[in-house]
Amino acid sequence: MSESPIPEKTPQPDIMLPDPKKLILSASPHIQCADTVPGIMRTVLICLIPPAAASIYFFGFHAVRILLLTTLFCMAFEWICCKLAGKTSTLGDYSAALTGVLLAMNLPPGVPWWICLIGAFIAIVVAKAIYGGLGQNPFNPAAVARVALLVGFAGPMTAWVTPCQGFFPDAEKAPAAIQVHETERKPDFTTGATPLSLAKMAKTPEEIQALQTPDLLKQCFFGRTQGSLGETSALAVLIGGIALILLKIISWHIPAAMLGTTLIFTWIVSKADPSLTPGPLFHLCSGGMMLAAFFMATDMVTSPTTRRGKLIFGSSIGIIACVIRIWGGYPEGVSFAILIMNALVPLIDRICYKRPFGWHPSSAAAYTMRRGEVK
Amino acid sequence: MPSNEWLLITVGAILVNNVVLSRILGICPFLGVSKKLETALGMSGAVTFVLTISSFVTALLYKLLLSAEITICGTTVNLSFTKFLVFIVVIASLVQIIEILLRKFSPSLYRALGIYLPLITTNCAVLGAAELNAGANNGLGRGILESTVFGFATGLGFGLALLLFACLRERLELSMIPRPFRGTAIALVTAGILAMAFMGFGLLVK
Amino acid sequence: MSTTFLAAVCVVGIIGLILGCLIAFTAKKFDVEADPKVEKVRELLPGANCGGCGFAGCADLADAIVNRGISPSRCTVISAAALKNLSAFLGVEAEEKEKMTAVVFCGGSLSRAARKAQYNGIMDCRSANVAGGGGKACAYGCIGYGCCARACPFGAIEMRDGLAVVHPEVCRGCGKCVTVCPRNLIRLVPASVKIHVYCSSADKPAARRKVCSAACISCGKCIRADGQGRVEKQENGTVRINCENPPDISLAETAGCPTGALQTEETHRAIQPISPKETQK
Amino acid sequence: MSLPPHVARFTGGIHPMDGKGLSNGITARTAPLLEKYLVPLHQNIGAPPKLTVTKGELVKKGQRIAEPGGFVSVPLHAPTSGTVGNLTEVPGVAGNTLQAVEIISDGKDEWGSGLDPIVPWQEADRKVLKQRVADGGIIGMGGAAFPAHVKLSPPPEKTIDTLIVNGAECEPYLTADHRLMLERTEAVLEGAAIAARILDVDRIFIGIEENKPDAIAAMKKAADAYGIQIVPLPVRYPQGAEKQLIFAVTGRAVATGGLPMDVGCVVQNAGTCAAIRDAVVEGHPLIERYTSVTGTPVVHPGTWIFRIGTPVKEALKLAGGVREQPAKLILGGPMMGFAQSSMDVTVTKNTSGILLLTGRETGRYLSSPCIRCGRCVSVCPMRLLPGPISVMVECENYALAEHNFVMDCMECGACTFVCPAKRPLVQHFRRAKAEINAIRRARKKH
Repeated sequence: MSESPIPEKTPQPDIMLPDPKKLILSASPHIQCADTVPGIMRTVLICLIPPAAASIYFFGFHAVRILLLTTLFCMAFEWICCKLAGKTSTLGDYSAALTGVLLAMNLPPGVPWWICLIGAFIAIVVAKAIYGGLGQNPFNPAAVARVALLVGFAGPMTAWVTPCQGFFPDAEKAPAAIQVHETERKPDFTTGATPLSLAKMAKTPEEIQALQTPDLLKQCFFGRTQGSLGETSALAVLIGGIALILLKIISWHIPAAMLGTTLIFTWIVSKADPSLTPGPLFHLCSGGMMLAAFFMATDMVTSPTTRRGKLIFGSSIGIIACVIRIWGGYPEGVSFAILIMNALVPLIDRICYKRPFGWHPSSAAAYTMRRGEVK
Repeated sequence: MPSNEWLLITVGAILVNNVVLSRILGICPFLGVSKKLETALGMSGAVTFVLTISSFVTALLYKLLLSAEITICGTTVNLSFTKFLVFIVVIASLVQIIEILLRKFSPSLYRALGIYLPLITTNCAVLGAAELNAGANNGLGRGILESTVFGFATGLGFGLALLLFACLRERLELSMIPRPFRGTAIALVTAGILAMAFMGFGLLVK
Repeated sequence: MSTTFLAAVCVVGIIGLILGCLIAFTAKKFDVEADPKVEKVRELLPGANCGGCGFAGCADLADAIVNRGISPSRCTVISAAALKNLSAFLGVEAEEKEKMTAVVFCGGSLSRAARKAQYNGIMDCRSANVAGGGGKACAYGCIGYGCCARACPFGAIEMRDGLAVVHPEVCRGCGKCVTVCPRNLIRLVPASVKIHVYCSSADKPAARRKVCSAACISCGKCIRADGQGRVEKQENGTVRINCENPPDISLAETAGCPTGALQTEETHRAIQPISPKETQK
Repeated sequence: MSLPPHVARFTGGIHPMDGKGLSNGITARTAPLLEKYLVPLHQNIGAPPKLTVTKGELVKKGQRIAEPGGFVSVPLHAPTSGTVGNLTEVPGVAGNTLQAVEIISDGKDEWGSGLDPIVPWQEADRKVLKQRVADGGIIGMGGAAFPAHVKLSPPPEKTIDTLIVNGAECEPYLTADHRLMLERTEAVLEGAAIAARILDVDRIFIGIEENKPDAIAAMKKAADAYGIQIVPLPVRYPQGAEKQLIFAVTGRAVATGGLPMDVGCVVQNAGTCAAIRDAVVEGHPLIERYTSVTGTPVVHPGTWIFRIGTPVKEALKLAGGVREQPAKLILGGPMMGFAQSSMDVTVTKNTSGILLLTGRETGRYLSSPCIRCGRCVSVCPMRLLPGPISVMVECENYALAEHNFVMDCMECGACTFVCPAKRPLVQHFRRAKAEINAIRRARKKH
């Protein structure tokens, strides 16, 4: 400590007093909680470990390769953007790494390296950096990248890899429905179909029925179906997602609203027309629904801030995703739904503004009158 | 079942083949008047009005006059080749009338819309809707009522896109966008992402 | 063939005629009188929308000029030629206007002003003003976080070593900076006055000296050296150049100001800029 | 007497580490007489008092040294007997400079307030009592510094039916009100009863946060004699904020932009009540107050009874100085107090605490972007949208900020406490409020 001890006139010369020049001057409050943005991002990354581990377990080297590539590319782009913008590097806030891992979760295991590169470019540069970086982007970067890749590179984006090569060495043990379709249509396993694309192709109630055998649903839930890295195991995503809620990183509103609407909506549709689509359990466990509900739609930057807004946001994503899944041209509509609802977030925020404490109609009128008074 | 067909027309025009986000028509006002929600709503209202009326009028003219085989002095003439000419004249006149009315009854909106109001004349969305109506059913044209519904739905689709975009841009106003991307640049990127998102609705209605 | 042409011409012509009549009717019925003069005046105004005139942008001023008889010279940023044009259009006599420029009445750059504490918060003067007033010890001087520089629509104010300095050749005297400075340090003065006492402290002279080495300590040397009342002491103890009747810039040397508060505009802005990183410390 | 009220919970709020254990078990000590006191003139909200004494004049302890500068103003009194010194300047809490008058002690500390005790006050005229509160120089001692007699003079069209005494002391670290309520229980209760008599109300509640069980117990024991109800409140910051307190105790919500009297309530701080009692029963004006000197760097944290005008430097010396260089010196609590850059600031009538925080305890603000996590939104006790509003202020869009009710922000700091991006939200709001007020004033002039 380098404080000069006490002015001369003090009666007790051993008393140490603060040095005013070293004091910090700031606005109140003077204490802050321990949470930080990097801390939050790190926690989300940690909660992504179960799905990432599951994808490695099911897809082996493919998953490791994609996870590493996207994360590295994303961080590299982030670094380049910061350098170009003349800002200090924001790699330390883990947001680029998080985007990278989420993007990997959204890619099929068999994609070539350049898809990872393009995806990372779209996610970090197009969807985030040119909007001003963390906190400014209106669209979820990973969702933008996935949709752009899906639209632009349909071929590589369906490069599915049969999961559990190690555990399921031969085709006989693969899920029945998948087996039938794949052996009939596409003998090549690495370009097989996901449960959702099978649902899209299915035309008769029997075919639909074949997609919701308890066996297949179990495969969907525990993760032995084909799909993107984060789509294969609903259970792993659920574990990570519940951890996120318990750690209070995200609130339950968006996942609950999204999964709840999906459940109700698909239940009604499948009951009304059994030949149209499989039941709600299939929709919940297949594809990216779980991943989107817990990790993509809950992205703080691109979701509403109020609870009511979050409920509207989540349930609308559920409905749009199901509409696209059931009637649309793409087998999976979750990322599209997220983007569309991202675009609606400012509107939702506008509608769902909270009434302040002590709000009453006349105060609203007073404020409306005052509106535009200040320029 | 007309109601079902109308529903298909409506959903198709609003979501699947959104006039702005999918057909890329009417980009000029889409970028020009989307800075504030209020003017965006005013603009989409005006465009919807013009679209509905002009779709009705053009479909009426096309069905009854232009696409019909008229026999004059023993010669059968088909005037459908004049359709663009007629459409443009009709649309331009309608916009003129709306402009006059708006200036009278809502001067603030008139001022906010500025140059974009007379530019509805050259808004390709309006001509596009008329042409899409005329070109439907292999050139026979939609029915007059269906055309009107289509025009109205196209207007709604335009309004939806403009509404989304205006809200987004109001949020972008509050973002720290790097200088080179401010303004139209970021607006176009955002519009692109929005258009991409709407591709998810593709094939919803064939 | 000719029938087709004839028919086409007739049809299009008749449609056009009907619609034309319709437009004519509406235009007559719902006519609004518009003043093209306002538009023209707006075009002649600079279009910077700086608000220096006190109206909400150039369009508002144009309306006021045409309809309320406000003088076009109300626009503070208009160039002499443009003002002449505008006055000619309006048919009024162009007023001769002295060019004004903003002056920051503080010389307390970071290397001269004492620090009282470490400020931690928004790097903006007006925000710092509600949270203890920034890191400099002087309660009257430039806070140094560049509110005025950001507000200037012409980029005439530069932050140098934690002090705002005006480049008079760029400054157009709109007065935006005057309104944003939370310490009211900036004033508009005739651009021809090139010498000022750069201090606004209303503290006791001894206290001023304690917090800033460039403070005016009201010693009166300059007043005596001038001897013609062209430098005046004001009520709150600060010393100011009489802008109506300014002394020669040589006074800066001859007066022998002990702190250098009396200085020419050129020396005031000749402070070496230091990197923004150091400013934040 | 009405039934015991049910306690309504406001939405939002936070639970910061309270740090009261540093000083809440230590009996308040009376600070020894100093040689010199620096009494700032303008301590209250409203017009500044006008000095009535001149240099060299002899004054008695409690003698009036300044006249109120208007209705919303209070007189000042000499903290001790002695001579009037120079009119100097002291730094104010908010970084401004205040005029202050020196009182040089003669060491005799003789009373001479010229105010006679009003006993029994139960029979005294309301106007007399109210005038005494005004003459006692009493202002809100919880921090707002609003003259107490103005609060006790509601306009005739407002019916007041409830007096609420604020003993919540929800600010972390501070224990002044806690000690006061323990040690001067009767004074607080009697003062509340006097205030209630002035207001002519019989519903009197004292709200105390449950983290002060000894104070609640002591109050409950003595309260019945005065017909006062003690309301234990759940521990949640900002439970002691006026609107939140009224809501908790009565279930009534003060409208946005409204005042407590709109819902028939008057809120007085516990310290204010004790001061009212002293002025009425003893004839002693407000010249001293309970103040905590606390924080981990302080050698002997505790609560002291300081004369108004005691420099913070002297107060810190009494507390034994510091163990290590603190990062912040705060007048008030850590949530709403003001950081100081000088130790020449003085204890004023509303200084509830002198708090020192180390660099580890206090946070540093960053200018990082809002990530829209929404935590601020969920903790805001006024149910505002702090994060989005701060972005609007950053973009200088004050119209939008005003439309989003920024003027209802009471700067409690809950949003800033939870912000993971460490944005200085309260500073943004304070600026926005200052700007909007300036614009409104300018509008009015036109």
